[in-house]
Amino acid sequence: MALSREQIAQRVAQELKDGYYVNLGIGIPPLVANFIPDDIEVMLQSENGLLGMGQFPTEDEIDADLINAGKQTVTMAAGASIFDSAESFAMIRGGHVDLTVLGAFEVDVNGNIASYMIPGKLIKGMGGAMDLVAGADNIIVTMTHASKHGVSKLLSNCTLPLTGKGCIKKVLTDLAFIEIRDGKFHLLERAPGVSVEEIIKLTDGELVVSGEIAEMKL
Amino acid sequence: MALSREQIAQRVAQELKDGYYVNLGIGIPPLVANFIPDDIEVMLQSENGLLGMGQFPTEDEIDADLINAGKQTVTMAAGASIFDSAESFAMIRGGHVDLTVLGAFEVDVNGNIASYMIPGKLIKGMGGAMDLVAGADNIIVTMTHASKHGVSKLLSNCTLPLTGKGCIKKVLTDLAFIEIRDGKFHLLERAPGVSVEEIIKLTDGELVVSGEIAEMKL
Amino acid sequence: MAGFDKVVASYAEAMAGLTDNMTVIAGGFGLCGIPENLISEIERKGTKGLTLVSNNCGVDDFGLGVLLPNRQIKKIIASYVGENAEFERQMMAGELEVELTPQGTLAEKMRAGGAGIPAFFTATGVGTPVADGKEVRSFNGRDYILEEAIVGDFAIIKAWKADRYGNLVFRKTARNFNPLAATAGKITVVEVEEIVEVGELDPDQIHTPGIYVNRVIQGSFEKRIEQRTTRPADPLIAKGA
Amino acid sequence: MAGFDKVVASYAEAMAGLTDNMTVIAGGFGLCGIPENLISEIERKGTKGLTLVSNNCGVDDFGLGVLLPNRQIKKIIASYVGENAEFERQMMAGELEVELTPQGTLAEKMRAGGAGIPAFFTATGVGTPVADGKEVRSFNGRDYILEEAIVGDFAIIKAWKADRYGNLVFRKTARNFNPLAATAGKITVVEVEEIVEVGELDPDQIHTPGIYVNRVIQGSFEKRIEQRTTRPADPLIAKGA
Repeated sequence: MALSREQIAQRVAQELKDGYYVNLGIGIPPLVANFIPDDIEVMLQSENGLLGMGQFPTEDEIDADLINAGKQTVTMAAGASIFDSAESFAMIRGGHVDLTVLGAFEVDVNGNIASYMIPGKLIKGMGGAMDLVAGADNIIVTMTHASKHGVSKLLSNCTLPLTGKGCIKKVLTDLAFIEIRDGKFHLLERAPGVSVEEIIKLTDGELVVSGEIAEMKL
Repeated sequence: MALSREQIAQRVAQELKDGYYVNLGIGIPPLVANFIPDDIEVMLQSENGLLGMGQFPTEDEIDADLINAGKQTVTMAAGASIFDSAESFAMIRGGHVDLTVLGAFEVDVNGNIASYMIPGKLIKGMGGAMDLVAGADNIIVTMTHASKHGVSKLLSNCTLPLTGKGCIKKVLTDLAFIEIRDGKFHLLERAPGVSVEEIIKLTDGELVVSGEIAEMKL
Repeated sequence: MAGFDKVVASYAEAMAGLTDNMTVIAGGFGLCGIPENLISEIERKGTKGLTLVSNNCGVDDFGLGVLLPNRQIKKIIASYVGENAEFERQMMAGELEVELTPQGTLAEKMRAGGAGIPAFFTATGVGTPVADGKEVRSFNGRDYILEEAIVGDFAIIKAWKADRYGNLVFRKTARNFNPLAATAGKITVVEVEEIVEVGELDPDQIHTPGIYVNRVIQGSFEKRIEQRTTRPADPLIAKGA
Repeated sequence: MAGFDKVVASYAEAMAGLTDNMTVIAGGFGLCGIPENLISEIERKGTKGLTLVSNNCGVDDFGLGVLLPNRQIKKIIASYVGENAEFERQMMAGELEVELTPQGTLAEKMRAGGAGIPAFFTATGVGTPVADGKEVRSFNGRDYILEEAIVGDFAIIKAWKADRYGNLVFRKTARNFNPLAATAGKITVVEVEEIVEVGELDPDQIHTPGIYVNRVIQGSFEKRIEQRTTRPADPLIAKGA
């Protein structure tokens, strides 16, 4: 069965390593924070100028001056630091963030990503996404594998305006964990109960299935 | 008679205006701080990262962590701020400093300045001088008009490697206050007791003497 | 002797000199750390044809959004917009020019504007619509695009505390774009929650030195919250307890 | 679980991995805010062929100058050098390569290196020997030269306080190049006067966030003064009294 949003976040969390500085985008990615393994420490970077994002505040703790990049009220974890937007993107652009997790509308076999604009429909802007995909070496895209109508979001070529070119290497969908390499998708894991055939059917770009594909462990 | 170093500083101080942020180089320029008129306020910027440089410390106040760009121990004035070197030169390069006073080996009629290197002899480096002359709109160069041997330092063309090109408009020497404009030196004032003829004799580049030249008031 | 005293008494005085068709850079991220009252003063003045540079454009009735109904904004340079209906209407109708700029590039453009850096290269936006018409150059085997600095006729800033010299301290994530915008205005106007005595701010802890600031005014702020997210107060529910 | 604990116990551990021919960026201005003991450790290790990036090169027996007698430095990128005899001798003899870089450009090159900006334009140095071989381009009618970023294999930093996560606070003008150098090292090593508990540093007042820092060590410092300038202690002599 396809993974829930929480399960996607749960699987992403397995990619976290002790001492990682991580930027979580909006949508599914923030849920990753709920599944950080107990035996590791991770610091969350929020591109509006906070390193060491904590949990949501209690009603009493709410502070209008303390929000995350999703404009949600948050708290600071111990050891947090605050900085301006140029410093924040110096961190991001300079490659100091160890892992970035963000959503997308489409990715393709060349590692291109489209996530910020649907011409004529959705023109809200890229926010920090273009900087994040250009600056990070280690990015995981989280998305549904296909639209409700069964149209694949893993393409030969992105059809929407790009957020970044050739920068995505890992995609975690509700059906599969996929690596992008040599101009192809490579199936690494499948969601529990989801068949390789189903994934092939819903993947538009070339998909390499090599040997036995294990189910994800959640 | 030629101005003393103190008198040069005294005359420069007359160019200060209330509310000016000023960077004083090494050599004669720091002496300007001793002649700030009582009825105006000026803040001194030191390019190693201090805005609001105060007077020298007493023995008890000496702090190895608090120096100026000449590496002298200093204090902070009220309202001072500390910043890193990139921020300091953002101020300088961005044109936020109102007046820069610095020394030179040579200036020429095109506003070129040579102040940092005598090939084969003195190769200590430009420090912040190149940034200061490129960043400031309002610069006063202080220097002796000629060498001990009577060789002019106000030239048609600088002979030494340049610190900056076309950026100097005002020069105060021990003999004269000179403006650089339209590819010529223009004599504005002469030192008390110094004749126009003397100044002409010791000025190598074209010097315009228009009408009566007043003596400086010190 | 005025010296370095930058405190002004009224919002009219704070925004004096702002005229039609100027470029205004505004601090703030979403509704956090925005110069609420300086924006209101622009609304009151009715200045038109403005080019606004700001990460966002407020919401319908708050923040920069209040400048939309009277069509005061000609163009906006921002990274994320459209949190309000009037904005989308004007944009779709072609009444409002929108230049979408990646957030990090926007921040760097402001910093560059203040720091006398006319242009810089960045990998952000390579191969995307943002790169259209821009020079692409390779350094160490990777492609970068050339982005130019932004300078504003005015910069409008919200800080937490200021002294009369214009030294500023920001609070938590209300800092965001404010220190950068402060450097990039020909005239930089700051509104603050509190004006303290000169000497009260620790020189080591001043975020924006007064050299960048032209006017300071003390205001009171609504500080509207966009996404009020909370957790239960019961500490037993907190993770690990 | 090491987590974010960056404190190391020895200087040998602090500089582990430094090998011949690496590039090292050092904080400090003159002898102020220099990583004294990290420099001594490099001297002790005897690492050779180093390219050093630092505003200055110390004096004969202190600061980076101690790396000269054993010819550990192949090249230095600095704005102001030659405060010591051995430096001048090696430079004049062509044994030491010196790349003079304007101070502001040097600071910006470090910042750019840390911030993923491969190159930027500046008016500093136009028409001077610094511009030799560099692209000149006009923006808004003024000429600028293109300068490239600097990244170091190591950055060696002196801060005042750190917590175990590597968050740093600097003191007075000992800040100078340190925060910039800290961003530009592949491995950034910081020595501090005091290590405080995590949470003790106010998040609003951290100068360098720990994300830039790999190792932290507590040291003791001589803090030599280059120009000991004083005024008489008698307050009656002070101006205006």
